[in-house]
Amino acid sequence: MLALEQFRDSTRAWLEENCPPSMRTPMVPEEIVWGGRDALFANPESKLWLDRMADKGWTCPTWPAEYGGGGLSSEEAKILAEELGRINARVALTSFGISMLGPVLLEYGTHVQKMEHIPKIVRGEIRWCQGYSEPGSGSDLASLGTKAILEGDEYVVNGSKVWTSYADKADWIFCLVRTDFEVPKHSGISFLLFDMASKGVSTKPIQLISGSSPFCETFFDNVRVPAANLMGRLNEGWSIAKRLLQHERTMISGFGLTSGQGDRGGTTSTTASLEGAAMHYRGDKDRLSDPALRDQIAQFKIDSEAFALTSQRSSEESKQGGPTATSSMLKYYGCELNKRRYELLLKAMGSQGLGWDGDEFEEEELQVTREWLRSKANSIEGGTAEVQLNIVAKRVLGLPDMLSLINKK
Amino acid sequence: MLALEQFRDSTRAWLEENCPPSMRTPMVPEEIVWGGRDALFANPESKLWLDRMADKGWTCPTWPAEYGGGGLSSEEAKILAEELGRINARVALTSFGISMLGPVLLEYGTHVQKMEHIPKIVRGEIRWCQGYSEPGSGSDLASLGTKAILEGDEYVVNGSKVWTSYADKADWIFCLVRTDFEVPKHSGISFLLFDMASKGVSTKPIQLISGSSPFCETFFDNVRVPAANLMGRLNEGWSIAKRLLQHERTMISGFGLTSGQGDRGGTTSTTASLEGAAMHYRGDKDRLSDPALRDQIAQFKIDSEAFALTSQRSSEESKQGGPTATSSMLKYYGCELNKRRYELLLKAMGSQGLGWDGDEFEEEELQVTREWLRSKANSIEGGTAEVQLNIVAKRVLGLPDMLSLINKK
Amino acid sequence: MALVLSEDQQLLRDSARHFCQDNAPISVVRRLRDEKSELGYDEAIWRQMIELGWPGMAIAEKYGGFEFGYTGLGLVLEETGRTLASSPLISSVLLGASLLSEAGNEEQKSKLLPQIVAGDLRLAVGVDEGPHHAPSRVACSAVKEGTEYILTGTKSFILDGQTADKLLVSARTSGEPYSEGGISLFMLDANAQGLQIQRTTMVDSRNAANLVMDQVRVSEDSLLGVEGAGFTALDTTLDIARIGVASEMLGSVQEIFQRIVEYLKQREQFGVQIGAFQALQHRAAQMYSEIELCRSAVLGALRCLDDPSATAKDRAIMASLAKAKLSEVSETVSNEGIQMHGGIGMTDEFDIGFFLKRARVAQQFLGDASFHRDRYATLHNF
Amino acid sequence: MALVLSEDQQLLRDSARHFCQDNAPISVVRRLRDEKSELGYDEAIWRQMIELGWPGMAIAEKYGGFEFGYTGLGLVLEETGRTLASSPLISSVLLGASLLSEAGNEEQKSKLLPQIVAGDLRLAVGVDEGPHHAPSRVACSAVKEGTEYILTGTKSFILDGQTADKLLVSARTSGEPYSEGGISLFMLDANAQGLQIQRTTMVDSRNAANLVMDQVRVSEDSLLGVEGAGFTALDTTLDIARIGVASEMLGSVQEIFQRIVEYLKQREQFGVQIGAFQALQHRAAQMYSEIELCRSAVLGALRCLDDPSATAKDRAIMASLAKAKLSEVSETVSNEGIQMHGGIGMTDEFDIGFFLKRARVAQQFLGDASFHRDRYATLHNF
Repeated sequence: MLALEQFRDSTRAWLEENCPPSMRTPMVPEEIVWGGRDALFANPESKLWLDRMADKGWTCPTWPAEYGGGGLSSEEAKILAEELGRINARVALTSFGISMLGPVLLEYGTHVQKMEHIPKIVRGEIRWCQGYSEPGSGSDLASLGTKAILEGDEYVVNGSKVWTSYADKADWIFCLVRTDFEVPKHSGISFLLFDMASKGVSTKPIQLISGSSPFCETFFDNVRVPAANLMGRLNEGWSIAKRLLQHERTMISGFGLTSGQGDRGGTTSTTASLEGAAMHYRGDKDRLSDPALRDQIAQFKIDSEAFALTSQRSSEESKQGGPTATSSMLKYYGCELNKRRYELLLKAMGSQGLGWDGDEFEEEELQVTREWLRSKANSIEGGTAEVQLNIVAKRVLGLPDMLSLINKK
Repeated sequence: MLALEQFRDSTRAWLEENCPPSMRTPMVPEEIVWGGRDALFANPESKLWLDRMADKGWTCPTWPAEYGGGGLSSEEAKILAEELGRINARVALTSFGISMLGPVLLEYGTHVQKMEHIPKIVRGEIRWCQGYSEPGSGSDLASLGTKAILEGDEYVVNGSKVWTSYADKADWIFCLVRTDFEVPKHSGISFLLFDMASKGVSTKPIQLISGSSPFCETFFDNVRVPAANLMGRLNEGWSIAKRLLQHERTMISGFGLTSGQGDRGGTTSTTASLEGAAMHYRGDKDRLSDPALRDQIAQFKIDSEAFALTSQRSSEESKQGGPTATSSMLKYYGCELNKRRYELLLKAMGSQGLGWDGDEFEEEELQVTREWLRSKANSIEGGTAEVQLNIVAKRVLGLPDMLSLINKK
Repeated sequence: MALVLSEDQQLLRDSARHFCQDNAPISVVRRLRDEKSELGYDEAIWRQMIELGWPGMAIAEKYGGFEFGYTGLGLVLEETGRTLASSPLISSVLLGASLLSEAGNEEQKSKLLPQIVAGDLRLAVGVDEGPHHAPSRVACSAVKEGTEYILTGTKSFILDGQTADKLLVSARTSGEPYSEGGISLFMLDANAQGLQIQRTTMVDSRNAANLVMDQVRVSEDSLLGVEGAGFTALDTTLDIARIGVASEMLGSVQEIFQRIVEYLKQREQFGVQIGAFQALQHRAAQMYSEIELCRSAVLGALRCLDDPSATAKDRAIMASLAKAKLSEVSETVSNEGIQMHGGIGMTDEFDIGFFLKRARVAQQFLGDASFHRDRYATLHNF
Repeated sequence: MALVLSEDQQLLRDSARHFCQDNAPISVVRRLRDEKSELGYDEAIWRQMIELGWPGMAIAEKYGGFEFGYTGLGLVLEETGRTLASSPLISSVLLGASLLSEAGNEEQKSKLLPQIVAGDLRLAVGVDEGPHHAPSRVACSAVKEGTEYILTGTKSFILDGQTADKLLVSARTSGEPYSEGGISLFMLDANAQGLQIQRTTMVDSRNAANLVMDQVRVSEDSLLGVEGAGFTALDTTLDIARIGVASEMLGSVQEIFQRIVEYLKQREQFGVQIGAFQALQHRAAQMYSEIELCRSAVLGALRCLDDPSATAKDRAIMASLAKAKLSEVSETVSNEGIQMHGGIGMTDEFDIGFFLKRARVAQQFLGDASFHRDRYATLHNF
């Protein structure tokens, strides 16, 4: 324990000295640091902060120091997180390389691949995107058709991906491709890494019902990828893909959590809490005057609070090694909560929650409309609500699978 | 039209003369006339009324006069119903022979069978019960195992039935039996009529969660049935069974309808309407003081009224020969409404709606508890809610059937 | 009161359906939105609707109308809901002409109603003064001075408020906000002095406006009906409009559902059509049931409007029933429209999002489900 | 505040589970019902519970208890909920002992609490006076006369009211019904003159009573706490009891769900296990999710009771949260318990109906979901 206390002291001292003042203020969306070759730093202190954290490997505290990570034990990482929290330090680097690719790269990649990619992820030098979904594949991810055919020491990739977040801003892609066409669909998939600057790669942003979005369609037209960029074994990419999805699911179920307290980002605005908005837009003072809405908001807040407690319990149980409520349940419920939240917010705001543009609405009101529309995707992306319920039914409750039952006959 | 007006006049005059005074008062449960060999008449005028109606065949107004029915056209039957309604005349005879067996017997029976059974149904001389469900068969009715094996000119019946309403009071049974064991399950079923007084028939009443019930288990131990009692063709009983189920479904969906007006049988008691009960048990005068319950009751009444309009529309459309909302949808929704009604009634009544026995509750309150429990079966009997939704999905919406899709592959 | 359509009514509905599909498909809404149309509807299509006689559907013959009843107008609105065809039918006819009919004197009616039928006059009606529907919450004041009234206050969420020739508004000549007595109805020229009309851009891309009246002077001829006794006519008008909007919502809900069912049959996942998955089947069957109830509720409400023996309270009950039910089901079905289409449903390129956007505005307009359940309960004395 | 159980707590839960399964299975409830037991619980089983120390679980050591906290008591109650084991734990311990602890003076506590721990004294608490929970709606009056109080009025729905040795009741010494001030707490002997106790037979077969006080005289020593200031202690006690009842409901809900899942795996229809049907799978998965939330809500609420830094308001919020959530989910799950078992679930021979019957009584007891959502909103200032 002494060593840990020393670590805490030295960390605190280092942060005191190295975390720039503006990095101790709440994050604003424009200043989120995504890194990459063309990284933009709206605030110069963001770059300073990233570089200092990256020098220590603390953008990825528990990753091996050998590859540029922090090399911290989980106890040390916890202390680091606490100390960062103590001074409200901003996240130095937001990246799919850290949250999605890194963990599986460390597990499945070769030493050479790790040496090449991990340090750049840690330092935010390369920005990654995910090439999973394809037009028409939907929940049946394994039905993908993007082909990679080996010609000499290169794969030639043809096909297209969809829902590629920030594909137009990413430097590299981790991509599921079909490398065997004769076997059952899950068996012929491989996991390929390649440069988005390669000849034959193009992207097109997707407009959503809520307006512009980070999502793209991505097209591969005879893209040539070195064979050494295959990660894991040939035709065994599906198990890597599934592992990576678990990370994504855990990330997305956070949606519900932030809605847990009924807050939209902790602002003090009129739309920050449901009950506040409902009272504001009705001119109520002490008590919400629409009793049916009041009951619905109370029910929502009860569910949100119970959900937040469940997330906490699940994380504590998993630390204890005991049984955990699955990530699928959290993903399902969290997303449903967030959608409910926005429907209630619309009811709270009346016609002021239905603006699209123009001066007759506050900026904040217009944002609610867009967020409401955007929330509809929560139960589709990262595995639909239906898929999560299937997983709970089969994996948690042990109910039989109709398709395989029938096949058994 | 003149003939119809004459019919109305003569009917009115006949009713005026022949409907006894006590038969023009609201029915009380103890005086419902079920007929049968051991028919009981708590009120002697009930017998008089039955006999007079049966003499004219008006217990079954549209059935052929040849078999003792009224032989009326549908226009005449409508007038009869109107005139009966005008004086609030009681139903002279309640019988599964009329509501279930009769229609299919007229369609599928031989002349000899009709001559034997229909007049006794019309006159209420024989009381029928239905032998369909078996222990374990549930929604998969065709999985039945009661066997009928031909020996000489008799079938020997072995097996058991369950949920046989009033089996302990019935004289005859119409019964689904398996007569071929080698073919797919729907194909080997026959429709058999036999006397419940036959040797080897025994019954045992079923206690429900709501208390005693008309349902029985019925056992057949080497029951010998004349081969002539087969109705329809051998091994083709399933189509008769299905036709009969349609009649049953239409009857049961009426549950929702009676709940449509929020009334329990048109009484003027405190529990007759949801809002009345809710206000009474809270001591409210002008306005229900629990606003969340008020909203739920309003929602229920809106749904009930819309459902009643839908039943009306469906019946008008079917008369017009146009497309009709199916009986499955009405059965499903009506039963769900009735269950909702009782849950709301419990909320309205608080602890006074949870009595089981004793002087601390009004008779009427105790009855609510039992009816609430009984309502839980609405979505199970006569085809479960799940089966009705399956039927809507496949027959009305034309969605594919998973089992047959897979088999096609 | 029969709940089946007559042959004439069926013919009307079929012709309205073909017209909307052929001439006013959803691509028109998309174009209007992308062009940031000021009108919020297509003038040429509206002219065609006028030629088809739609504005005069429920107006008496002596005012140039066709007396085809509100059932006829409702059927037309239902079909516009299927393709989200916007037009002044709701603002100018359902609200404007109805309010004139209910509250106006003979002179006002015989002068103006024929113009509406002919498409020469567009009205808009201003009722609410805040983000939630509350027709008795009138703070706008009208003070009499000689032969004029001076109007001051604001109105919000006025459908087609910016493009109307005349505006009908409620204002208080006496009483406190929320009291039904003391509300009077006035007709203003769109270009009256002191009147500011500000267009809002809402999520459904239709035209709605906020209005500021700063000492607007109107002559006493502009009063509709009796001073201080305007609420009854207003509320009856609102009931007519609520039922009409419910008709439009019914069309949208049916269209979304039809698209869902088609998609369930066509889309394959895991080697089978997704419509074979029982969880989706049951959700679809439940929506089907609810939509059947919606159809009956709307038809029952329209019949009630056309039933001369129905009382104002009967109409009020049916209006709140229909608007509450449709608002509730519209929310469920429009959300399922996205969810069951999956990712593609979220893209702007696909049409289903337009239905979602219109659904919420229609839900709120003239009272949401919660408002109408409360009103329904009050009308039933509980 | 950790949301995982300590090793001691897990051991306690496991031993309580085994005890209930082995000694107090559902067949006991059936027997008590069929025998029309006056007690409503089994005396021998209750004696065993006393030996296990359950009544003293949350009582301070100096009063003979074991200071294992409310979390411990909650775990025990949860297990009794799995087999519907009835006992005076709720009436005498959760309500009675807590009210003594909260409101009693040192003398009352040191005399009576040890008797409760030892099983020598059984208390019951009378709060409500009508069919709906409303602890501030006190019309019962207590008038001081010399060194005595004279109590007049009625109380209803008193759990184990007929078999208790002493009754604790709220009565008004001043103020109007619904005002929290002026409520005082009294302890009456069960055989006090003027006291009529009438057992009710409710659907869950437990013992509950109505009480009529006709000029019941008690000495001023029988007052708990300060005259007119009893509501705070009463409300805190009710919060403890609400959380305890929610724990019991949690046990029942989990048991029903477990039986459902087992049945789905075992029962075959149309040639496959019915658990393979996706519509049932999704309903089961949704129930699973809700039950996970229930588990967290109850555990969070129990922790809050045991947390010395928690305020009365914190407890009130957690109590209303837990009772509202459990009441809601209990209704859904108990209904699904019948529906998913089909016809057999409707028979009295099968056990699932007992859970349904107990569920509704527990839902109503000390406030239903609607009551607690209203309270939760008020506690959050909206």
